[in-house]
Amino acid sequence: MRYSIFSLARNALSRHEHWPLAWRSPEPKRSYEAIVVGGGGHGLATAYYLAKEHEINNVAVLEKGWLGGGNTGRNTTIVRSNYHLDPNAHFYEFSLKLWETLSQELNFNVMYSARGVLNLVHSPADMDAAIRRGNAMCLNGIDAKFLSRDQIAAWIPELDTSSSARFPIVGGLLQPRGGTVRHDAVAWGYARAADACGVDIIQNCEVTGIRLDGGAVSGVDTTRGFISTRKLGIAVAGNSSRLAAMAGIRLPIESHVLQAMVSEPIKPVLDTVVTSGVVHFYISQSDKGELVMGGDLDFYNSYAQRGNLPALEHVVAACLALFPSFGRLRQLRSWGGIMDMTMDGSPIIAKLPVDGLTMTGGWCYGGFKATPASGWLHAYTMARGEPHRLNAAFTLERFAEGRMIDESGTGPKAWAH
Amino acid sequence: MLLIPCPWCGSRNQVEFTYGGDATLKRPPPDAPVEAWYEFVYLRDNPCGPHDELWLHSAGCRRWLKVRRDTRTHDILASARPDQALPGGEP
Amino acid sequence: MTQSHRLAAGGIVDRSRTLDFSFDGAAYQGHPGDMLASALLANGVHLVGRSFKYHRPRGIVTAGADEPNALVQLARGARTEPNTRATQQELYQGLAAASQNRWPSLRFDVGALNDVLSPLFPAGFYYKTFMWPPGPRWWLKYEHAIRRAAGLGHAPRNPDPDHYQHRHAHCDVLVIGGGPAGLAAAQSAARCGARVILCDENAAFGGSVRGAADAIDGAPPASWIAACVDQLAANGDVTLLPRTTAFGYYDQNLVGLIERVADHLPEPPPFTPRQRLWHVRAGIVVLASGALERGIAYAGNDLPGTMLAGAAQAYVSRYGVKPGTRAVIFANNDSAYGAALQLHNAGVTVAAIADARPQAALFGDHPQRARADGIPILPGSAIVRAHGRLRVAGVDLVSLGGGAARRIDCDLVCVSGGWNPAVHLYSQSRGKLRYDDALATFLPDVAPQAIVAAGAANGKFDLGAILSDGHAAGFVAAARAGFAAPARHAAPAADAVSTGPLLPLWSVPARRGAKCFVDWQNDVTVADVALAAREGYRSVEHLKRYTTLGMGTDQGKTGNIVGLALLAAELGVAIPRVGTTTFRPPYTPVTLGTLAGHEAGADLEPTRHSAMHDWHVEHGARMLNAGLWKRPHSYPRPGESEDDAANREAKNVRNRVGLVDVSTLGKIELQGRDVAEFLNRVYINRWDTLAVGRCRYGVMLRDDGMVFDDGTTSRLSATHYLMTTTTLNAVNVMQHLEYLLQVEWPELDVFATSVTEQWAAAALSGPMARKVLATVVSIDVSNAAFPFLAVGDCELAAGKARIPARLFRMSYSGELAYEIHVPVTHGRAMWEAVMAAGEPFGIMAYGTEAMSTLRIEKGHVVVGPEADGRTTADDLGMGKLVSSAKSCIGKPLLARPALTSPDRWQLVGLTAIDGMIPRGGKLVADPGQAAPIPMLGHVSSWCWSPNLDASIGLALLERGRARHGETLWAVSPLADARVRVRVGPPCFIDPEGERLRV
Amino acid sequence: MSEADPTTIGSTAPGHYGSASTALFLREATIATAWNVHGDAGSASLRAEVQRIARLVLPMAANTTSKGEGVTALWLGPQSWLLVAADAAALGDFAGARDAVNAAGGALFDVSASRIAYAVDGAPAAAIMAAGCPLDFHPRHFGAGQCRQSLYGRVPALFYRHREPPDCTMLVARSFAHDVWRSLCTAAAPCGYTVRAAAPFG
Ligand SMILES: Cc1cc2nc3c(=O)[nH]c(=O)nc-3n(C[C@H](O)[C@H](O)[C@H](O)COP(=O)(O)OP(=O)(O)OC[C@H]3O[C@@H](n4cnc5c(N)ncnc54)[C@H](O)[C@@H]3O)c2cc1C
Ligand SMILES: NC(=O)c1ccc[n+]([C@@H]2O[C@H](COP(=O)([O-])OP(=O)(O)OC[C@H]3O[C@@H](n4cnc5c(N)ncnc54)[C@H](O)[C@@H]3O)[C@@H](O)[C@H]2O)c1
Ligand SMILES: Cc1cc2nc3c(=O)[nH]c(=O)nc-3n(C[C@H](O)[C@H](O)[C@H](O)COP(=O)(O)O)c2cc1C
Ligand SMILES: [Zn+2]
Repeated sequence: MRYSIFSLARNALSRHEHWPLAWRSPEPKRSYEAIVVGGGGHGLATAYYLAKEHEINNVAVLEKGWLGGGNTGRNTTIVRSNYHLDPNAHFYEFSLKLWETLSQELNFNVMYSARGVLNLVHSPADMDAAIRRGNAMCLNGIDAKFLSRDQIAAWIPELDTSSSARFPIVGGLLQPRGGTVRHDAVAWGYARAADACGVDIIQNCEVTGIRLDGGAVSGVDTTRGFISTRKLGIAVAGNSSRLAAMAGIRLPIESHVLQAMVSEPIKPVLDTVVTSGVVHFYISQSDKGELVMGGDLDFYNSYAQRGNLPALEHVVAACLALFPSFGRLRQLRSWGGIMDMTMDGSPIIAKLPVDGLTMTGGWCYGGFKATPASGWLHAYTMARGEPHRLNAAFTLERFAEGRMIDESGTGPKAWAH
Repeated sequence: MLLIPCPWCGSRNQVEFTYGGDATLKRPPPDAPVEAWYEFVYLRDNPCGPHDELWLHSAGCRRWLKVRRDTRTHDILASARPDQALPGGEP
Repeated sequence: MTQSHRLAAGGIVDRSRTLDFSFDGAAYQGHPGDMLASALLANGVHLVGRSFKYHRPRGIVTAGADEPNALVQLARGARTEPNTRATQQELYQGLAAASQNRWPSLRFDVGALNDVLSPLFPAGFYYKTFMWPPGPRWWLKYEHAIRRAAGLGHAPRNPDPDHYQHRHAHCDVLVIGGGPAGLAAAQSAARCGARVILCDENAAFGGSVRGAADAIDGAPPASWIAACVDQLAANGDVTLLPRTTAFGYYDQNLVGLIERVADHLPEPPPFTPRQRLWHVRAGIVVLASGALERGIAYAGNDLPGTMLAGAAQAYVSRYGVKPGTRAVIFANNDSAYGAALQLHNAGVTVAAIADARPQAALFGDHPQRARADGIPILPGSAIVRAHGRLRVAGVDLVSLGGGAARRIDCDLVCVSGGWNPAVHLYSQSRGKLRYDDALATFLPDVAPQAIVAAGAANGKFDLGAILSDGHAAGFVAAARAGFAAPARHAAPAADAVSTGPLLPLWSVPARRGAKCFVDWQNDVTVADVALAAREGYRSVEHLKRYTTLGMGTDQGKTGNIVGLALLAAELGVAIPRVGTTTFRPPYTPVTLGTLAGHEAGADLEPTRHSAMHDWHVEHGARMLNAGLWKRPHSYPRPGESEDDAANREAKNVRNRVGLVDVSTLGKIELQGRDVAEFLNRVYINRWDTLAVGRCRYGVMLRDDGMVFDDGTTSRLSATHYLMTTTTLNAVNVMQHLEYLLQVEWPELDVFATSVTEQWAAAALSGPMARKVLATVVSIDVSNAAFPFLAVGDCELAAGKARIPARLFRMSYSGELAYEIHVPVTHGRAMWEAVMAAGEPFGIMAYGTEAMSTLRIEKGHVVVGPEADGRTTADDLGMGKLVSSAKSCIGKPLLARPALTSPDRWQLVGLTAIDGMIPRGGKLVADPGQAAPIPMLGHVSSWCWSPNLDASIGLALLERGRARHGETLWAVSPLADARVRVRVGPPCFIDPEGERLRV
Repeated sequence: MSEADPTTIGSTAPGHYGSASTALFLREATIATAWNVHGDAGSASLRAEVQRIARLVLPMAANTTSKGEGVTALWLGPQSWLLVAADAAALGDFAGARDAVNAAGGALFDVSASRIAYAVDGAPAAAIMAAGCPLDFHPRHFGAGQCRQSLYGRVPALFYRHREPPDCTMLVARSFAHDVWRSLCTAAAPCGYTVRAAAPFG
């Protein structure tokens, strides 16, 4: 049943008792042409584009828990393509273009809200870097604007734009097309669309081993038995290292916990996404009214999906330094997610050194916005056995070759990106 | 909030420390092949479970220490000086 | 106005004093000891808000932290605050509150149209619509309207006038909850000699027995509580924290508490923080947080006048308030009979107790007493529907066995679906829960951290059992913290009460389309749960996210378990199979101000000041951040722009002499036999050849071969060296060196310590520098005696004083220059002495901006713009420094193919041919192409050179060194600027370095 | 007035600040010389050399101190101690001492100007410390003659108890002094405090 205002009205008459399942919950088959591990946005998108773009419909997505329960379901929902380095810029811009039409493509409202992403700039040196990045964006055909402090003060009066601030705001780089997307809707929308293409989405099915046959993938062991396949795609975010290890591969990745939180819901106070690299903070207001915010990692390897107070307190302190009027608002809930931090801060969307094995991962803080492009390119790479132009740079081998894509220039310290 | 047992100062709050990552990495000799250096600099076991890691007691005695911590639970299982083995050897 | 529903006696309110307050503009009165909610009820006010989605009228449901509906906006000027729970806000004189999420008024709310249209708004409706017409612009328009309808209260618009504090604390035993269980636990733990912290979210200890009629140790609870609290307060090792909520349980038993220091007052007293965040590191935690009552879903169960039975009881016993005049009780367990009796005794007509259980289950003491008191009891029956518009007017009762509904008029409905232990913090501690069939709830089971649950939080609901459970938990906790129990003390005792079993009941079937609420705040109904299950959102986490069940400010304290039980029924599985959603901090919402504490506003990070800071400020410097430091950007004179000032300062250095504060550079002293070897390993260049009394420039790489940091190192004695680092990397370099010395090369005999804080430093540069210096220092500074790169100790004359100083002959500006280091305590005296000595020579202080201009003119790279973490030493033109005679950190990986490619971006100098090089410009061959335009490089640093009268810059450019002489475009689309630039070598002035060697 | 007046709270001038009660006293404790000794704690020659220079025995146990004539030695780490003297005469010439310590296999760094010391005394002292520092100041855990390094707010700090609690001295890097003093004063203001004139360390 297509979703629309008409189907909604029709179903209202029958008290919504006839809505079909958004996706089936099939028993796993013994074999699939392709298997994607991970029922997050990236895995589900991979499966969807395998079916949609490459006519590979005999696909299973194996998810150890409930679909969308990983980072897809716990991120701060910011989408943007305001990158400096070419490979990132082209990749994320491709993703942003896919977001623009995704609700229609999936027939599921993912609420891409192009409300703008404003990066605050706090010093002359910061300004140089921001303008350089903005210029790179423009030359790459991506929208960017530089706002003066006065323009920002007029637009977002809640921001402390005074010069007495600890890190005074001197301007900001705005990407007008940046914004937010409803996180859960992305998982559900892709799941429903993939399911409609015949993809089997199998929840509560953990991959516990990868079987190889003569250097090539032959299948996976799962908590629901062995399933054979010759094309295996890994899309498990914070668990990338564990899956790769099942095929004997070590990755340039560490798993770290990143916390986020929401305030109690309030009437609209903030109409755009505001971020600051200097105080390590980002914030937006959800459609339900909560302020959704986050900042830095907790800075230690973790698979625990829970963090500690110091990191949270610092996020809040940064929030109040920028928005002094938010002090009387309350934090409603905080949580953590496991980030797959790479050694250069950029992802790996590539074939791995085992035939039939690919991965999309290494997302660090920023993989939600990559979801459509990652799925699209991962599907391409799985189907064709070779990368597309847009993910050609995101190889695993780039580190050995010295072709790091190090946007922040931090170097091989995973948690510092 | 982690409570980290410094082998010298005693148990102290996480905020006194700076993280230093995987403690099991072995720095190759300078003339080792570039592959060995690539592995040392970039590749990580990234275990889900006990993880031997380095911390600097940066606001304390300014010594680096080894900590074995379970990355699933954040339980701290042991700590040691960098030149000492953690109890039970390598994980 | 009289308090129409205030009882003449009873409760813990102080009737001798009245407090005035207002709600939605109407004036009312209450008493000290009241919560806003009890004071409203005392005035007969039930309707206090509108629900989130359907804007349905809502009343006060609970008497505590679990309140889903009674959320108000406290209006106190800049102290306004949204979403305050009226059930937990203490009344104070002049309190002004307003209802939320309604327009134009609470009684008539246009938003209630949503309720009429609700068939169109089932759970998750927004995922199914608003997709037409295509394109992001349309959703922005829909969203605009949706956002305005959503949200509850309003954010303050002015900066928060209050301040907040943090406090660290340590204890052997932390007791959370000061009810009978918590008090008993604190008492027994304290008796063992343990350090105890006892916190309770309420202003007074006693929990649910505050104002109760039961007897403890033969006396009214109030006297037992008072004695207990007195005894604890007298113990120096006990900290009592009333008005303090334990909100989060973190690793290694760190529990976050929030103390509401001043929220019961109109505003905080002078100097007092409004709230305080406690970081408590507890040996062991006793969780005595009590239990929260749950509702039962039936049609119209959200009408104002509907309450949880325990809440109604609390309003009578604790606050002396009659929440209604004619009540119907609906229950599936004995506890509601306590409420019925209390209401009855207070003069409320209890029209009926509809008990879902059969007659045979009603043998408990309380049902018997109710029957004896003549309260009508209807076994095996339930409310199917409530009537009323803004307040409940009556209910329809049915026999669960079948039969017609019977209407009973009432203005109060008290519901009890059973009790859920407040296991939130137990679960946050990673404790596992188990489902108890008899109580139909989740109970604490096993916990990996040191935590024990006691009392109602542990599933004990009988006062006697609660007291002995708490008492025992206190001993157990003290013992686990290493404190032996003294001679056994008897637990406080209460009369045993016999109770009948509970009959699980989650909802009462309703006629199609009637709304039976599971989550009052987020308007989640029984039908929504069924819809989610039908559409495949079958994990309890999907249910939560699809319907928003439990995502409100109450986090589903009353409704979650009902929702998951209903889901279990839909799926035909047992409740434990469905499980709970994840409990997360905070237990109740915590103000952002408190989380930030002192680190607010300008105190976000500490600020570092150099010894000369005040001088700079006094002399008109514009100060800028450099890491945590403040540094002078320039010293504009009256009427002068900052740029003009910097140009003047830079020019003065080249022509005369200038002084710049370089105290912020990192300084690390190294001593030991192996320092030279160590330096050889950390720097790309050689150090074994550095003589005593000399210094040298060095570059450090990261392990991946990229430039990490640069600076000079001086040899002060045979075994003593001083290294300088960049300001921003000072901490990182120190950690790096300590790591290498302690972890990688412990065999090296090198000791390192940071002396950044020891030395104030100034660089004196310009052709007149020597002349100036000669007048203040005690040593011969002639070129022969103190040549380029010499280092030496001397004395510096500052007035009559002689300051010990260390002199370095090095130059960053490219001019004849010296660095003067003196102990920080003499920094300002040194600075003033040099400025005075320089006056006849035209000295000027210069800031970082002029310093930057000078170094760009010289082509010196900086960590950040040029050494941006992606550049090798060779990229920066320093490849020759990499010694072939030795290895060093980072060298092995330089051999990777991409790092030796001829296509790398290399450092070049740029000179504008026409116009000004744009800030942040990119280098392109042809700016006229259509995007994407290939970028050949970028401007890394740029300035107007007052000495060359030209716009110049440094750049990283693909194959840059091979392009000297070429013309390219530097473009800034953001600034709509493009300018032709000539590529050349990076050094613009005195490439041979003659000026600095004179 | 509900706000701490920023111009007075944080002032270093002697006087009373904050609420009316007078239970807490703050002052600067002046330091003339501070030397940081590094070296192998097991080395007899190093210990002997330090004894000769400072006329005290280096404390070997973690978090402890020792006292000589006018000099206090604070344990900073397994290879690091701080010698502090309020009077410049108590410790002699630096370069000579450094050479001697170097010869004994250790290191000696002059950090005399690096830190500023604040003495906090009075019943609420522990609470004022706990406003910024995660250490446990309970007398059972932090007694007289002990020292510990930790943080005050975000600033590294060295805490030392010359005498029985509540007395406590806190040493912080000079560049942070302004900030730390202000946060100490802010924490102290609710209970009221008296700033006293600077007096020598010890
Ligand atoms: C707090 C936070 C804030 C963030 N903010 C942003 C943001 O604002 N913008 C942005 O772009 N990005 C953000 N991110 C990053 C972003 O959320 C992630 O990069 C992205 O969602 C990753 O999607 P995914 O599909 O790869 O991973 P997930 O959604 O995590 O999906 C991976 C799935 O794999 C499953 N899985 C793991 N192991 C196995 C196994 N052995 N067998 C079967 N299944 C397995 C997991 O259960 C999980 O469901 C944030 C992340 C966090 C945690
Ligand atoms: N008859 C029944 O079925 C039934 C059910 C539940 C409770 N009760 C009654 O409740 C009482 C239970 O005694 P108890 O001591 O276990 O619980 P309690 O409810 O008396 O005390 C718990 C206290 O902890 C506080 N609290 C809860 N969470 C907190 C937090 N996170 N931080 C700070 N404070 C917090 C509560 O406000 C309360 O004051 C008994 O009087 C019992 O008769 C009866
Ligand atoms: C964008 C966004 C908005 C959220 N809004 C709410 C909210 O309004 N209420 C709430 O209780 N939780 C909210 N959450 C948090 C979730 O309840 C949940 O904590 C998070 O998805 C992580 O899952 P977990 O806590 O079950 O591990 C939100 C999460 C995200 C990512
Ligand atoms: Zn230590």
